[in-house]
Amino acid sequence: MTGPATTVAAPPEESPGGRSARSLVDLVFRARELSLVIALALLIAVTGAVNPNFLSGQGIEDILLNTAILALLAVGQSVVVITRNLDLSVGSVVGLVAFVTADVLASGWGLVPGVVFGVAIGAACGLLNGLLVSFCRVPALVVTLGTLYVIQGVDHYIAHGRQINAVDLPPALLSLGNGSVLGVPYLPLITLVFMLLIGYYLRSYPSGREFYAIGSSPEAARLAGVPVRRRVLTAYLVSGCLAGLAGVLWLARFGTVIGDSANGWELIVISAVVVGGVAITGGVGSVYGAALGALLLTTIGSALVVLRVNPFWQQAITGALLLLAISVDRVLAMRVARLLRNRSRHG
Amino acid sequence: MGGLSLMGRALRWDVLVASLLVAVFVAGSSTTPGFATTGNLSFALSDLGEIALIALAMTMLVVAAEVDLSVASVLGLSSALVGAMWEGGMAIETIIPLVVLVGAVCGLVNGLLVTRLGLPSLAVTIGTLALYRGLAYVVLGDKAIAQFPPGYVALAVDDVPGTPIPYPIALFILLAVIVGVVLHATGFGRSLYAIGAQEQVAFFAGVRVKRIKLLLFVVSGTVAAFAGVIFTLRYGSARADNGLGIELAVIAAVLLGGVDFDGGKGTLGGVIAGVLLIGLLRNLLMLGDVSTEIQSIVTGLLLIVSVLTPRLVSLIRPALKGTPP
Amino acid sequence: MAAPPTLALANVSKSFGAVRALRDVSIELFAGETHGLAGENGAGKSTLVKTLAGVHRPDSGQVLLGGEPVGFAGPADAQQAGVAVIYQEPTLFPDLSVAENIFMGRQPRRGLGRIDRRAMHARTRELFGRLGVALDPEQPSRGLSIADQQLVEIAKAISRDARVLIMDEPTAALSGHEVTRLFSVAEALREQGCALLFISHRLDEIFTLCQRVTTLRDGAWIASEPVEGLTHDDLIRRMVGREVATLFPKEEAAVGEVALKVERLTREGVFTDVSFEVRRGEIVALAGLVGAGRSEVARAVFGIDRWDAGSVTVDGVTLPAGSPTAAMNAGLALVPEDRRQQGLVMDLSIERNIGLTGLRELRRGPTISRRAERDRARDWALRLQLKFARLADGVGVLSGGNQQKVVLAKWLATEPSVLIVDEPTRGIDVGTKAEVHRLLSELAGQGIAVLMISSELPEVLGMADRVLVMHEGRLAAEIPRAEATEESVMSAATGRAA
Amino acid sequence: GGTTRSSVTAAPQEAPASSAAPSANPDAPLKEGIKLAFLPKQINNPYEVIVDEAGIEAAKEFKGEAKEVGPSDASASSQISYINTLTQQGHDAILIAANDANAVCGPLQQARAKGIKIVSYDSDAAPQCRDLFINQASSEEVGRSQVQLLAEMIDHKGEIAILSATANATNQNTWIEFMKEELAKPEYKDMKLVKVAYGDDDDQKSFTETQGLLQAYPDLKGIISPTTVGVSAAARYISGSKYKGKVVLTGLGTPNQMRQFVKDETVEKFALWNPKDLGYLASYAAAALVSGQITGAEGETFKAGKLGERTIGKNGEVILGPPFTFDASNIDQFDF
Ligand SMILES: Nc1ncnc2c1ncn2[C@@H]1O[C@H](COP(=O)(O)OP(=O)(O)OP(=O)(O)O)[C@@H](O)[C@H]1O
Ligand SMILES: Nc1ncnc2c1ncn2[C@@H]1O[C@H](COP(=O)(O)OP(=O)(O)OP(=O)(O)O)[C@@H](O)[C@H]1O
Ligand SMILES: [Mg+2]
Ligand SMILES: [Mg+2]
Repeated sequence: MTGPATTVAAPPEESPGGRSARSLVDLVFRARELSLVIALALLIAVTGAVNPNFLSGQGIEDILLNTAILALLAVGQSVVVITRNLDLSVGSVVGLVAFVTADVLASGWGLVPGVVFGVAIGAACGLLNGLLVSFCRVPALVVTLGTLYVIQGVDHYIAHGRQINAVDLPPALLSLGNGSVLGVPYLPLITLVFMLLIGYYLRSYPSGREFYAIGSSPEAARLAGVPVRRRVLTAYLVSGCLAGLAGVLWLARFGTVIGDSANGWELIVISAVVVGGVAITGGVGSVYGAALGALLLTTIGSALVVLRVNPFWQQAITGALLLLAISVDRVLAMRVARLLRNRSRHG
Repeated sequence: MGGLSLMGRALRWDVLVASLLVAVFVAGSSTTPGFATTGNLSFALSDLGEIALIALAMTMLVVAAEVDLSVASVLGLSSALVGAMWEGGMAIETIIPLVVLVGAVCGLVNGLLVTRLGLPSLAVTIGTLALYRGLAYVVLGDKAIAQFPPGYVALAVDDVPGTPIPYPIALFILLAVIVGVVLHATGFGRSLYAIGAQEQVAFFAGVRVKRIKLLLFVVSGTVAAFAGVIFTLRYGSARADNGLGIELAVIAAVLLGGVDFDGGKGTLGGVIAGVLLIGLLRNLLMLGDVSTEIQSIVTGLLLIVSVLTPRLVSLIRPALKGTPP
Repeated sequence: MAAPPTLALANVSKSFGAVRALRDVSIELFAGETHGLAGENGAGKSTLVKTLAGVHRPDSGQVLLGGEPVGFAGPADAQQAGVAVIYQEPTLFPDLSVAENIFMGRQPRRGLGRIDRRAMHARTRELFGRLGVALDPEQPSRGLSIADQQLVEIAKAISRDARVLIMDEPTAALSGHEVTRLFSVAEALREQGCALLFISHRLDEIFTLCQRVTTLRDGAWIASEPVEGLTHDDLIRRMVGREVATLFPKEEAAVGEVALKVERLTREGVFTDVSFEVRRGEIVALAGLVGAGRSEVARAVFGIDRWDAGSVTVDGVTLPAGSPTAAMNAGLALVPEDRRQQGLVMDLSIERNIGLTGLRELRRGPTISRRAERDRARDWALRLQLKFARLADGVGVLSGGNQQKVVLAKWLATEPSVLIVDEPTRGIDVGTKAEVHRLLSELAGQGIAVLMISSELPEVLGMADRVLVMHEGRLAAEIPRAEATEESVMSAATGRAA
Repeated sequence: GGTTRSSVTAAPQEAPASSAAPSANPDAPLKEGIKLAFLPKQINNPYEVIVDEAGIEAAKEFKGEAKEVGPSDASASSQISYINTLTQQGHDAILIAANDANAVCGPLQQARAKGIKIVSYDSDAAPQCRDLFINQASSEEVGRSQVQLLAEMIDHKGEIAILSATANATNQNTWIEFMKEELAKPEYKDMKLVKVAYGDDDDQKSFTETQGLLQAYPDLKGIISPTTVGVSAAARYISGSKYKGKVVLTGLGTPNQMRQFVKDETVEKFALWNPKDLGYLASYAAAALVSGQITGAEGETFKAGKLGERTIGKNGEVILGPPFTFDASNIDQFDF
């Protein structure tokens, strides 16, 4: 009756099945970021080989600069997504902040007040979303789709075909956008700082873990005494502030703004988050992944141009690569899950 | 929250939207000259045609807790294909079925990625949104093809004789009835709601979850492609960027109609009311020389209010206070 | 006792819309005492628990902490006050590690208030040691069997070293030796001066563990009294308000030809080489320790999971792997073990849930006949004595036991020729349990083949014509009714059998 | 069998509705209280707004009333909703910068059927759907002059690229056609057009497209960007990159956008017409049409206020004038 399986029965004290299972789990989670890094490396290597310019200082700098703003937004977005919510309004917020900040700066405000003002507006938008979602408990998607339209409308209303040019802006701001320390431009540095701060907080602080708890099971979180509303509100606040900051950086970077900066970026940001391995269903993923996702998407974009791909093919290829990324990620995860199952028995 | 209040909410929700619709119509016809004219209404309707059609398929998807963001791109791709083939001298009678077939394939791809790989449809269709739009550009590039056969253009533009109803809308009404029955009265519909609310339970109950989802995506792709044909004929211009970004308009209409994005809740009546409300309100605001900016603000507020009101109502309705929030 | 009760309810009432879950109920939990709570399904036990835990606010009456009235604004407040709760339905975070599930919000800290993971995992291991659980603290809780989930819940509760420990049917999912482990832990806590509230439908558990017991009936307080001097029948009478037929009335039924034939069924890493037959009119029990793979076998047979090798035959029809639809068409029915994830669509109404398994039968022309749907639901609701207000109500608001009845109804309505029931009486009160058992044997009498997975030995021994025992994913023994005893089954289940 | 392109184009085009209109009366006075509506490609495109506002000003001169309405996205479909609305509101004339020459055709025909005059400006609609097209400059002249401008700055040698707006922009594509024709001439044999990139008239996209161009084609000598959004974005990138001074940029831009880059010598020369005059002329042309001074037939003339007498060219085009070239010497005289 008894076969080999019974002979490897694990004594309850320690379970080798569990051990190897865990190391495998870790591997999947690391693999999410890992696979991104590898994909990125390959892409850069190939492109660089074809066209060395791609790896020139200028080339690298451009990619970093292009990524900075998207990554910042992706970081904010992923905090929201981790709580099993969504913020579709980020694109509009960037647009609004970029223009309004430009407006006040052009009208003679100092740099610091202007920047603070911009971030404050972003925060206000985030607060609005957060209050509606967490306290009125209305579906995040509907609310933020609504605020997307409202904020965009307000932005266009204020801008109404006006354009604010670099000449009208304080040089300090522009040098923030294009200047650098030790050859590393400011923008990516700023993004990096926020990414590390938020990432570390989410991983290493009890309140940070609660964001994951909420996304993993809101009901259970409530019963566990997690202040769900406050955390969700915070998530939107963070996303809003970062969107605001992104708006300011946008202005610093591009110097010229009209009403429709970052128009329609919401989907790009979400793509970055998803490619970065943050589960759209909440509870899984990291801001590092999201930022990497942003980097990957931008790099693909630039690489295709550098590889002289027919512009009409670029979008298609980007889409295909996005699908490839998430599919590979998924297949990998399924493989490991299967392994896990077997180990959990014949550890 | 208990099922009671949830179902109650959904009910009050689409009733609310429907009554808003009536209000807008009455207000419009009394205050704004030229609004209630058949000419204007029939245009306002045909202007909604594609969105309304796609919303039908989208409703079923969202009820089953999935979503298809690639519809606008499929529409664009089909438009581009129509253009390319037409320019290539093919007969429109062969082009249309071909294009619709391609749409079905696009849907199939979405469906396979979602059901076979178990990827979240939001992620997948964001990807295909880029892919299909890209293919549209690959097909037609920067060209804009025109001069489609007047007979067919008329089918996309003209009203059904003796009515203010354009042919596309007539088609929509027909399909709406069918979808309505399927969703609310058939076993298939029942399984959709079950899948949306608790997929695993549906699976345990012998519902062919994957097959059904696959079917839904194929339908969505097909409808989107057909909408693309209508779009192309209606504007008499085939371009790769046709219908850019209308996926959000469709989603907005569906959500406004009270369909819960988490699946398992919502009625088709609500969605139809939602589509009409957005369309008529926009038309009304335009006639009243309200600028685009204000229009989009209104649309947004509408969305928020439509979900907020029932919530606030249910929060203050003592009968419904269950577990404290 | 002079000292005021650690935690108490005074004349508490609580209604949900029309349903009056608690009417003027009082209960006192004293330090160093384990208090039992008995009552039929829907009697209001869980509601009482949730009121003590601050999940529900009482409509009237008070919650008293150390004699002082308190108003818990939410679960957080209650936890602050030292109240730890094991809810009836496991409430875990599937994506987080087992350890994080246990310490969420109370993680051990190191410098700058950061989480000290090492300490957290160490303490988790130590907890699992006390409970004798073989789980890895760092594995995600997704995919844990319902029993493993329950064990994590227990670990979570006792980790709070609280003044009050409330356990709402903690043993429902557990079998033999986890229960004993749990009890010893509970005893220890009680001796340390903790006040415990214990809910179970297994009355003998109440008699072994508790000093006092309170009985509820239809939300009303019936009695609070010392356990000693109390007999099973007294307690049952208080709960049900009437005499209840003796349990486990399995009559002999004519055993017919083989209805379900499982041959060398294997699912990599879960179970291996499982072969057995179930004949018409037979009730075959599938026993074993938690995690032995019983539910997995059931899932595979019904086509939920694919099997890697072997075959399943129903009435001579060989089933394809991984197709519940095919299984259903062949006349197979599975009442799953986890009613929230697998059994019921919580948002849908009772009738819709029961109708879900009969979408084809309910068709009139292309559409579903609502009358047929309603009749089907009403018919079975009555036969199972379901406690409900309206068939159109969401099942989400039903009590645990009543939900289980809906699941049973949903599957019995398909009039299967082979019925697999996984923990069919989990969380079901004595009265109903007797009813379910009567039902099962009645079905067997009608020539249906029944395969019953149960972690409750008395149930197994009482109901089964044959007992299959699983151990570590293999069939360890097949014991005919005559030779089936606690010892023979347990020794096979723990792998001590030859 | 079936309906194919050939079988349709074989059929005669339906004649423009206006062909039935009565002949022109050049001496008819400009009517008062004429209602004009400007329908730009997109209401938050600064260039379009400059044009329209000038037009609205002009309308005041002849006591007409004019307004600007339009979509926030440069798509044909949303423009069409507006055409319909304007038709319902019964204006005397609609002035449109078409996002798609053909897509707007049907609705415009309907408008004309109701006696509304259609004047297209900046970007033309299909000729049979409008009465007049106010062309900022002859497309041929724009296309060729852009090439000549660049050629003399890079003395007819090296790789060049074009940074356009959207892939479907009609005016852009006609210009690019003429540029290619011009480049085909022998004197440009050493110049090679390596790429046409699309910035979608989106500042940020044009900016990154420029980056791409410069990386993909290290030997690039010059860029032509015949769109105000594109040229300023490109200028901004180059001014801040190592390519400044190595790559020559020209195109069509507004002085206010380009001033700083002319001053910091990123850009030497660029061209444009006066957008205000464009709006002004369009406004007067519409008034003339409504007043019956002209019908849109070739050879007819009308007085366009301070711009003096203008003559309608072949297939209903009125040309504003040759594009004007801006450089460090003259840029400060302009403010738009
Ligand atoms: N959130 C709720 N909304 C509406 N009714 C509810 C809710 N929770 C419980 N009820 C109702 O209150 C009554 C008591 O439910 P409760 O869960 O307390 O019973 P119970 O004693 O725990 O039963 P069981 O032993 O089956 O768990 C039941 O009729 C149930 O339907
Ligand atoms: N849904 C699931 N996903 C992944 N693994 C599971 C799942 N359910 C159970 N398991 C694992 O499979 C093994 C067998 O679980 P199963 O539930 O079949 O045990 P069992 O004998 O039925 O005990 P019980 O039913 O009392 O929990 C356990 O180790 C459990 O952790
Ligand atoms: Mg209970
Ligand atoms: Mg089990």
